[in-house]
Amino acid sequence: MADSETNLVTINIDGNEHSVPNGMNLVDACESVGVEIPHYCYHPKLSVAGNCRMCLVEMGMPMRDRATGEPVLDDDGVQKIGWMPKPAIACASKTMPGLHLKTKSDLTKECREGVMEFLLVNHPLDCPICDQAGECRLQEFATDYGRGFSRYVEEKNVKPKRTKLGPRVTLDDERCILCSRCVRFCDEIDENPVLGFTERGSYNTLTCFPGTQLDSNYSLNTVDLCPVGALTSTDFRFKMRVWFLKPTPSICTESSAGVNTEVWSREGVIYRITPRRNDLVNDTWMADTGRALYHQVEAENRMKSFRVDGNRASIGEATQRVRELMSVGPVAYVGSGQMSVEEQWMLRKLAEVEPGAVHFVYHQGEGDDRLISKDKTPNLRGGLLTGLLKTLPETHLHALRDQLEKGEVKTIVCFGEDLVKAGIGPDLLKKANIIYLGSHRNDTTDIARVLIPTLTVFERSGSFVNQQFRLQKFAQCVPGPAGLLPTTALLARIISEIKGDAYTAPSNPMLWREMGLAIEQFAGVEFAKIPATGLELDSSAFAQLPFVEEKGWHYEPAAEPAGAESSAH
Amino acid sequence: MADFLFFLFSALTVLSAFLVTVSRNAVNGAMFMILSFVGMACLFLLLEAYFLAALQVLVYAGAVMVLFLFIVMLLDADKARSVRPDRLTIVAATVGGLMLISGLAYVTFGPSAAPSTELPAITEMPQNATAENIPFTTASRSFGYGLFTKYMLPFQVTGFLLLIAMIGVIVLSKKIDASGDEPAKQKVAKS
Amino acid sequence: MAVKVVDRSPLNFWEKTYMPQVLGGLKITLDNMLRPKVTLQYPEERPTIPDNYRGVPTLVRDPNGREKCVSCQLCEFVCPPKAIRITPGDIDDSDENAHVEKRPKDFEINMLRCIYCGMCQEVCPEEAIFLQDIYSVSGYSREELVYHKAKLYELGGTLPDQHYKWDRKKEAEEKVAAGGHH
Amino acid sequence: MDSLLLDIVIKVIFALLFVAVIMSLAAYSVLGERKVASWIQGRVGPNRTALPGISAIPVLGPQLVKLGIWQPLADGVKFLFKEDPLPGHVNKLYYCLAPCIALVPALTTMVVLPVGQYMDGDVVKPIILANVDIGILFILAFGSLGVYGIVIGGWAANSKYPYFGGIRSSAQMISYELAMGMSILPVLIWANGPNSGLAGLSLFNIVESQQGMWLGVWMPIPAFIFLVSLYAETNRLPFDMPESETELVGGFHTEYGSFKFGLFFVGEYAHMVIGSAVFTILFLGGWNFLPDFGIESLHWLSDPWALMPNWLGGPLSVIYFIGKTLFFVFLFMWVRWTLPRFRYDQVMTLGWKYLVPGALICVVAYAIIIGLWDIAFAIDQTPAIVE
Repeated sequence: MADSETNLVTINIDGNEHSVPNGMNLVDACESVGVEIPHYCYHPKLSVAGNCRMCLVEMGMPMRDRATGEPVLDDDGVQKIGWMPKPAIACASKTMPGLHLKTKSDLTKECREGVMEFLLVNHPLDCPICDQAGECRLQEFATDYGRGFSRYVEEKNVKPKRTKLGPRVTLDDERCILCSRCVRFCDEIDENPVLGFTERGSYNTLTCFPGTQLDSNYSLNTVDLCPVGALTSTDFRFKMRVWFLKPTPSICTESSAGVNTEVWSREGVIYRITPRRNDLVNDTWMADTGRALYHQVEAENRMKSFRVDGNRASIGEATQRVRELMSVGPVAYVGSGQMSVEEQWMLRKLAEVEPGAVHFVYHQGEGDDRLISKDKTPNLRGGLLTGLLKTLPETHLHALRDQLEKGEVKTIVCFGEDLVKAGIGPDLLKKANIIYLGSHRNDTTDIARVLIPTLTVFERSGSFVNQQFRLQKFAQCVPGPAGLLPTTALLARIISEIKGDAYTAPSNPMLWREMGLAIEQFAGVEFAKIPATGLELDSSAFAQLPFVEEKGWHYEPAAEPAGAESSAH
Repeated sequence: MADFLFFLFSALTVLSAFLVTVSRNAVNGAMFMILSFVGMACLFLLLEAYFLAALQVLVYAGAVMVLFLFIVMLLDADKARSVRPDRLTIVAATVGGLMLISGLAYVTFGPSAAPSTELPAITEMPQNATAENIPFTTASRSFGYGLFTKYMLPFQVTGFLLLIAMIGVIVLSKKIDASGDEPAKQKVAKS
Repeated sequence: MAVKVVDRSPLNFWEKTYMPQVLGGLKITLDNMLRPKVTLQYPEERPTIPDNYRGVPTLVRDPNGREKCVSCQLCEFVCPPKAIRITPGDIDDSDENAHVEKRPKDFEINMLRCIYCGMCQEVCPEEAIFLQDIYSVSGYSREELVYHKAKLYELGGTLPDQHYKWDRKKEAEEKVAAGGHH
Repeated sequence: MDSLLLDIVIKVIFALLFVAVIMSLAAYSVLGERKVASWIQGRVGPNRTALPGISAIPVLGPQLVKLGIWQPLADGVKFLFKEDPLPGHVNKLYYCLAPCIALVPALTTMVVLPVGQYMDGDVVKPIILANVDIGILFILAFGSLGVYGIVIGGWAANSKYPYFGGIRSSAQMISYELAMGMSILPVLIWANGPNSGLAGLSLFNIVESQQGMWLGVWMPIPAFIFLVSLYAETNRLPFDMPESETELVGGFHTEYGSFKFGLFFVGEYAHMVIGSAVFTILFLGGWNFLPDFGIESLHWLSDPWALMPNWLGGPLSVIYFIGKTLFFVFLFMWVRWTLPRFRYDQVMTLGWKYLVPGALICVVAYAIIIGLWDIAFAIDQTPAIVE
């Protein structure tokens, strides 16, 4: 496949010549030139099953004389096309030079109508209650290619509804069209083959093998895969119709893998998170745990007001108090890998105005060798690139603790890190003035002198650098709570308060212009032009650092620059 | 009682007449002028000249001043810039005003002033009055009788004078262009 | 197009004075004055509402008393003034209508926003929402005029249902549960 | 002195009585207007307002409610209790003054309005506040002041539609005042004719002079001109240029609300009532019962009130007079709900090109006719013209 990218061949689709890579799957090839071939069972990341028969098209090759190999010409002197007598499934075919396709012929149309009719024989017509309605392939193809009426007068099959396949997936068997995408996913991608079909004919039913359940951390991908409403997310089920939801591209903050996501929201409320296809990071997959992260937006311990010494305050009072506290003695900063690159850059600017050591906490946890890495922060490498970190941080802030004990640090400006968890006892922390910028309460916020609420990843925009040193943008999905500012603006305000000059909220493009000049790896990067699939950065300067990440689906923990990757599948 | 009313209404008349001249706002001026006319009508009433009083209100306050007000409002005279009169005008106005005042003073208090005599008794129109013996009364009929008999000529002359003035105004206000033709009438869409 | 100028027919003297027309007009109004009145004394007397009248949108139940709305939110989607707001919810397994699976947890119609266009009725796949004959809506506050589910069902009542889709579904399920052919 | 004081007290009481009657007539004219409008439009009109207590009386109470008897009370109370807005852009003094100016002339004119008669011994005397010699002139003079309310109100409101209303009104009023004044000249010529003694301009004398024949009957054209001018002077349809809702929102009173608007409103109806009364006096024989065609033996027909005792004849004459007046008030409304509004240029054309010349012709014609009449029948009583 490596050379297919460069090897273009010409195929003829419905009488039009198109240039497509040689050996490419026909469904994908047609899609790449804007011709839709309807399909259910085919998925670009799964093996070809060819069982739905929806992608039937007519195929033909230019005729050659068998004996001589000479082209057979018709009366006009044009090479004849040898059409196959029966339609063939496009998903099991690959492009080859001179291939001719008919995707709109009468035969193709008839085939599709027939397939649709069979699929709809036992399919319940409960679109009004089906969560898939609006993004249902069956619904779409029924209107695009269906017959338009039903000839079926017999009773429909009754199959189990609301089967709990696993803790997060609910199955409505009546709606299943037996495309086997989910089965193949579990088998091939998840390598946890728990799903299979039982019974025969029209009683064919999707079930888990006895004694198993669909409980892998990637189970919700089957819901995304399912072309109909058979597999539904128990979390999202019956919550909101998808046509109301607005998808916004974002990045999963679960780990440094930097999974590309789409956040679906309506009127400022997030309803679900789905993976966004990025063949260089996460293909079309995503872990279940990352999908639940949106709950932090409306979490109980969310901070929504500025507080000074425990009392509600305005942002002006808070920044004023920050300035006072920062001027009493030596300052230390505790940055975070949860901060975006822009925020880390602003922190660096703050640390230049009011010098102090910058500490990070290295959040390490379990990885699964797939899309969850061992580093639990999305942007530790941003800290390295922006120059906040010279080397990899420790898991605990022992250095800072020692300084505190010696009284070498009076004020700590902390960005969302729980210092108590990071190894500094509450009694010791009370000796220092803690300025805490974060979105949620924890043990440290109880001790902090100034609390400045910040926005979650869904409420601000910016960029992260993932384990591959891939710079990826995330956009603001929902508005934040009233009165809250992005951390970049907050830091700008604190800086201007300390300097005593006028405050302007910095925009991300502005910050990127500054960073492009100041940081070698960011040279020439424009915020607006960071592609949706991310931008690979030069990581050679950090090649020797002992990152904790292990091999994942698209990641090699390379001693060599992390950009070179090999496809896992 | 009558004296008190006289002073009241004279004060009203004079004061409002004065205010007409000094008020900057043209509408205020017009309103004071109306007040002045009404005051004068009241003075006529005190003189038992009821007919004259009614005419004063009817013609001056009721018709003439409405036209004045109409024009003032139409031209939005509020916005008119105040013109400072030049020296000559001031001198001329001062001289003229002084002459008028001294003339009035002379006529009122001078040796040739009318002697302060009792006014002739004004009576009601007698019930049995006939054409021949209509006396000078407050009744409008006797007023009319005098107008059409004794003062016939002045009345006619005045009327003629007014007619000439009216024709003059019409001629002046009708714009006639150089060719001597009347400007073409603007077409009015007939509905 | 040829233009034909039609001269007005000349008026005679009386017509020029307009008096006959004025008097004719006065006669017409006098005649009207003496005619019986057509006023409907509203709160006491009510007009008869035609069947296809578009009054207040209401939610209806089927003859079994089941709420027909399955909160598909198509009405919410189609509503031009965005007067409808639905909070979807599922039906508990223990419920007798568990086979329907879904129903609105709350169904709000803001009557101040509603323009009585009837698109919700038209779009409803379950025939659960009807613009019925209620035309007089009043309240003392804005909140009061946001009708919630209970109120909407109270207004809507039960309509004779021509479609037994869900009943047939339940029957089929019961038959299978009883070991019959599925 | 006591008698003077008593005189003043009695006059004040009478004046208050007059004001009360005229104002309640105006108020009920508003109700009448609404009722007539609704009848003409096939409706019922106000029939809901109930007064606690009185409306609880069986049979009568509900009937009164049905007639809308209490509606003017409710209207008045509503005007009183509504928020009284004072727009920021208005000329405050004139804005507040205008409604008063609109109402006061209407109430002032009633001073010289005779409403009936009573017998003082053998002499017939009018029921009137001030029987002045210049009655009709007085009415014309004060009637002409009514325009100031509208003009000032329209101007003081300082916005475009009221301004248009005010401007239109002033032009219209001046134009029709002329026709109105001239149309009553034949009446005065007749009233001051030899048959009627030395009458002057007193309205009472005009009524007395109509015992033989109501002037409206043999002076139909002046009567018509007067009536049309009256409609224009009271701003009633088809002449309600100052208001003309269709083009000017509310015309001169667009910016007015609450009681100030109420004053304009009542003022218009007071004008209407007074105007109807004046028309009745000038052209419809006042309180004269029926014309007696100058026949002495039929005199009881024209003046039956004189034959009755004062306590009966006086009130009856007043009631008869009010009845005639109310018919014209009704006519005002009837016309309003029948005819459409004139265009402004039509109003001006009608006023200047038809009514004023028509009135002039009438003056000349009736002067000649009355002169000939005098020569023919009463030549010896004609005042001789001395030099």
